[in-house]
Amino acid sequence: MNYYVSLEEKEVLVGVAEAGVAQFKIRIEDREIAVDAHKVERDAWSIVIDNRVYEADLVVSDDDIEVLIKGDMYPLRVLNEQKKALSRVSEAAEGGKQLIDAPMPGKVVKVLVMEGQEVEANQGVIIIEAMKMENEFKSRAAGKVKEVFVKEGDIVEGGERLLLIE
Amino acid sequence: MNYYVSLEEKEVLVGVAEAGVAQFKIRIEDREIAVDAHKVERDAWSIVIDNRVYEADLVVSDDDIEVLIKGDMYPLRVLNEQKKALSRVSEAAEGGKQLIDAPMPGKVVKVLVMEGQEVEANQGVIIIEAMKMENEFKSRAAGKVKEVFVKEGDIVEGGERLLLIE
Amino acid sequence: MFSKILVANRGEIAVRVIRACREMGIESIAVYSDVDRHALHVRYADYAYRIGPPQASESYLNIDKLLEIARMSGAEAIHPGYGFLAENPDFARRLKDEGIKLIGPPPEAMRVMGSKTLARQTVSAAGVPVVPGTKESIETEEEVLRVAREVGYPVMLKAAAGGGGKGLRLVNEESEMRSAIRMARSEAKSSFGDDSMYIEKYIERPRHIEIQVLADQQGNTIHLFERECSIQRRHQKVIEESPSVFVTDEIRKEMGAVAVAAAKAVDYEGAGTVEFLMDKEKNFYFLEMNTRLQVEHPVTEMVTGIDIVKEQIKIAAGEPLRFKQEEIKQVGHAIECRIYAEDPDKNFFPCPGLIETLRIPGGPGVRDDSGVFEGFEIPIHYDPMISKLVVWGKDRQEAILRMGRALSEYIITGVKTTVPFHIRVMNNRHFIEGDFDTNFIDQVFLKEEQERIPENSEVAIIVGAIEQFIREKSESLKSDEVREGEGISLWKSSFRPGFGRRF
Amino acid sequence: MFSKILVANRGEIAVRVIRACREMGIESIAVYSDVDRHALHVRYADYAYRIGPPQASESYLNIDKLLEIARMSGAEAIHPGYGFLAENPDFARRLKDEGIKLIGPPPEAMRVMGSKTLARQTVSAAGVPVVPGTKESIETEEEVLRVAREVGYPVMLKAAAGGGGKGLRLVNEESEMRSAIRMARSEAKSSFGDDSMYIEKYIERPRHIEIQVLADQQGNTIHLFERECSIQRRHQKVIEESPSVFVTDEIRKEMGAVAVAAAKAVDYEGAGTVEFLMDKEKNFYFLEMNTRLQVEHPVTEMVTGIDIVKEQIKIAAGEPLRFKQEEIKQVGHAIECRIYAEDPDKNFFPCPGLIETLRIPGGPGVRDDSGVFEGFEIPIHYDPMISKLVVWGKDRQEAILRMGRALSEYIITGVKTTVPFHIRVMNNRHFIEGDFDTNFIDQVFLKEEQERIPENSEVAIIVGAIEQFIREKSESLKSDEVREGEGISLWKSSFRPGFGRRF
Repeated sequence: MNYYVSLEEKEVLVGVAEAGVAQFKIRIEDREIAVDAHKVERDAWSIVIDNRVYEADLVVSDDDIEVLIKGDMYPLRVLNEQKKALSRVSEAAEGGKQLIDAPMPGKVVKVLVMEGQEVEANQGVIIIEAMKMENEFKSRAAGKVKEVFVKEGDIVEGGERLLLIE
Repeated sequence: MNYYVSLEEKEVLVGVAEAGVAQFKIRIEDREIAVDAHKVERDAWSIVIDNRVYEADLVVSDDDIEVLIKGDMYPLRVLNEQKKALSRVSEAAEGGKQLIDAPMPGKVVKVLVMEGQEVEANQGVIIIEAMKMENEFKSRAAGKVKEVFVKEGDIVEGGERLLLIE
Repeated sequence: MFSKILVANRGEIAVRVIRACREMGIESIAVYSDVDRHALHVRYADYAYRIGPPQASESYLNIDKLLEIARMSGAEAIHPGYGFLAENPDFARRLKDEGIKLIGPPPEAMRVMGSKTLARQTVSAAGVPVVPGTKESIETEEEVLRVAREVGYPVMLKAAAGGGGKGLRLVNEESEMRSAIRMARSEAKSSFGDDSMYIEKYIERPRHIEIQVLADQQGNTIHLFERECSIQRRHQKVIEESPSVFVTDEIRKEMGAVAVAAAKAVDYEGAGTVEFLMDKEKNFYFLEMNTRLQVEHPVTEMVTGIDIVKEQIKIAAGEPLRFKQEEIKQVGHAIECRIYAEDPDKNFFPCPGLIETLRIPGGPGVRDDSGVFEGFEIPIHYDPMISKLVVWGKDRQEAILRMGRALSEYIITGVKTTVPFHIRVMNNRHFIEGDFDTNFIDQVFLKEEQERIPENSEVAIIVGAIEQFIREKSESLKSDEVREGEGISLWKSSFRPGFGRRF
Repeated sequence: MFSKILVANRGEIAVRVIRACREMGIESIAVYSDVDRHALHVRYADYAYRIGPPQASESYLNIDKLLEIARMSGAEAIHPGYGFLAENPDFARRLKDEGIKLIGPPPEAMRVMGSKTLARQTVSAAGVPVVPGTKESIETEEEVLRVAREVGYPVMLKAAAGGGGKGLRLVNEESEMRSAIRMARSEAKSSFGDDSMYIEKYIERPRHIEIQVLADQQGNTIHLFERECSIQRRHQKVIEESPSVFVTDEIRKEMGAVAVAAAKAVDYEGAGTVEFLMDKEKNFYFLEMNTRLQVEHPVTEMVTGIDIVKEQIKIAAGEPLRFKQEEIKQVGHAIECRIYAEDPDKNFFPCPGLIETLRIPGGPGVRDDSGVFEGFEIPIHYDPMISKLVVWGKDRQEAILRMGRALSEYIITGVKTTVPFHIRVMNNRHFIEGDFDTNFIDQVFLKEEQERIPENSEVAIIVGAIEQFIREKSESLKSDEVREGEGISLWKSSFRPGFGRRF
């Protein structure tokens, strides 16, 4: 199977084939890598490549897989060829829409932008308070605020839509 | 529901009724006891009775429930009324048959009795070696050796029948 | 000695106190809100009482209910832990009236140290150095200039009625002063309707150093040396250590003596902490006194061998301290990392939730003070601290390497935690060299981290692809089996013992 | 210093060594048999190599394969742990020939101490007290009587060719001697075809006391005081502590000096343990010297603050010891309980299997050295030790109470363990009073336990009934839902994240 794995801006095509129990042949670009991979705990893999040991903890949410290795978090998006083709279509359709939602229940402290406003990449757009801490959410890319779904003082649920940026 | 709970030689009738989430009304003889019982881990219960806290770890194998509280192991047999009735019948039919089986894979070091031999309660009947240690198995009750299924030097699987005592 | 102690707290600190009780042969009484019935502090206690709904105001802060439970359960003393009611003089007074011993200082010491101005006045009178400046408002610009010259630039110009950063101005030199006063006054006027100002010396890039004290009812007061707590995010300590690399033996002695003087100034009893800010020239200034057990007390325990919680209990029971100042030694080095359910890559945003996997590090020199277990749901109602990981090493270098080792063994899934953040701090050159102050995380570390390129992205990509491959494979196997009508038997097999634990 | 060390072992001791390497900045190389790929020592290492099938003879004891991996991986040194090849002089010699440093003593020291008779002769010549008696066979009955009178009754009459208890006779007084000789001789003759006998003084109810030594390559040899290991079942240590309640300061000093002399007698290098038997009059006799790291080394680490494994590595790298005898202090008290996968209620029968739940105790003064994790299957091929739980307390009383507290927090399900056994020992009056010897468990404790009536049988009965009630209820719910054709959806829901962790 082939997977399109993207990490931040980069995307690589990764070929995965089984080569025995817990053994895999991985192809990245034109290199082939033999990988010994055991799922040793619920979300933890023990990996041996060229006799080097790695431990990787995962947070999986559909195709978003966050991999934690030696204290560094690698937020991946892993799509098989079918899903990649679908995502190309929908990306084209959505034209780079960006939905900002609440990661956990909290209270809207301040909305920093208005509908129609142009925002830059990394610009703060909304402040949410949860567990007595305030957190500023930023726009991932430059664009225009299409819609603001909440107002200051609102109590929001985890996963609730906050803003849409185009 | 009523349960016949036996611990070593004694048997008590225990009534169990739910009285809310994780709340139970327990009847033992003519006493009624309010019990707050939460299964907090896979095989661990946290119990509060009269505001006293107990932690109980369980090893469950059908109706045999071993309960570990504060370092003491209580090997229980818990039968509902239906099973209790059935067991009366089968006990009568089996006339106190006792099957000794191997708790884990090992090797038969010595068979201490012969078929037809009379044994007393607590008499050693067979020695099994496992993980370099020898262990003597004893007859739980007096009786007569009905059948010996293994011979010295045999390698036995966990759960394999060793002897039948009547 | 007491025979029953009620622990008016939850989480790791309640577990800490209950463990001490058990090791002293004292029965412990836990209280729990509706979301905490499963919590470790309940499971480890001898007795447990429900205290109310999840909100702290209706449970762990409910003084009436606590007193009711204390009476009902026959508690002779109450340990308040930290947070919640630990520094509430009203609670202390109510307990006194009820004849229940609070394991902590007398209400009056709590009251004085709880007020910034009263505390500053009181300790200053006892010879404790405070940040130079004025506490009363200054009327004229000339007066402001005179005082500023006295304490030396840079100074902070503060609105007397201020708060939240409003009416606050950092003034680096005299030439900036006049315009700064005007702007600060107008800001203060519009924000608080009061334009009176006062001045304090501005401590540039301070380090946070604190001294642990113990005082018995007989009037013996000693200190257990310092802790350095300069590693903070959002002005909250996240890593603490003892000793401080920055403090010399001479200053250590001086700070200890000053902290003891501060405690004596309020007739202190029990364990307390005198916090100081220290400038680059190692001048130190009283910040405040915490009249309770501190989160970071374990680092002191590990270098002195003294169990601070047990000492608190003994002192409350009227026992005199069994050791003299000169018998207490700092041996080796201890570091504590606070493990929070927070996302360090998203500005430490809280991430409460269900702990799906938990593997705690072990081996030599490692102590884990935790209030959670695998399968526990971290409630959203309280502080998201999961545990405190503490290590001891023969020196700071060994302690840092050991902490790095221990953190690499720590597995928590289900919630994001600060474990990866701590790993990176342990690898940071400035931290290793002891070159930091209270602004380190926000101003130095996070910037350096953004520029660092993680080493294992290829391995991560490989794992991600394999995970997806295996998931798709098992999904397709499952749907095949369902299609063949074997769903029910497979479903049953999922209740086999051990299922879910084998991979 | 080495840059890469191969760890030729498995389980907790391999983890222990790998942790030390990591804390020293040394890369570690793990080896694993086919059943150990998931094991912690593999997961914590920097490199891992498969060594062979499960049987130890084809994996962890396979010298050729180990050497091949050592060469291939570029290992500069090998740490053998304990057991397996740790005391194999052939292995030591092969490594020497290959130019790979064994972290342990020279082959010759290993060989001498590995032979009972050679060891006895060598240390005896160095002034170390040995059990009085003869090592050569005695011909005539008159000679036997003379020697027995010399060493004093009771004596053990032993077949020179003996083993396994055959040809062994305890003789309490001279009147029993003649018939004892006849019977022992005839038994020896028929068992071994050799009736030569020798005599040793019988040490009644001995205590097992051992001294930890460290010797560097520069010829400095020091000791780290004693450990008492008298709590044994089937002649295997299960609980160890330091210091021993039974040893006075004077005897401690004497034993230390004697142990150092024993080590010097064989030009020892690295960490080793000199074991003694001690009689009721506190006379002590050399038993043997273990030329390797001991299972129970952590108790010594906790009272001296010295990391023995790191010292082993430094010594092997040629570094001289950094401390002198007089700088080493015993501070507080440490106890170790070995947690085995064994059924303490069935004569400690091994119970390997899958660890379904594992919760390890934490908090102050607790150290867990473990080689397992939740979800790990304990292989049937090796020693069934799960972990070593070690505590430190300011004195023995605190250490015992703390151990009891820690054990009460230890949850292991899926396999039976010795945790309950240890809880009962910590509560045993004789143990608490220090009144025991090597026969304590078999001859005193187990009898007392049989007579003790457990307190919580009613609670147990209640839990058992509730468990059955809940199981029947959920079974009936399940079968209802299956009947309604919802089996498949329910089955799917069992794959939700977090399933199986909530109850």
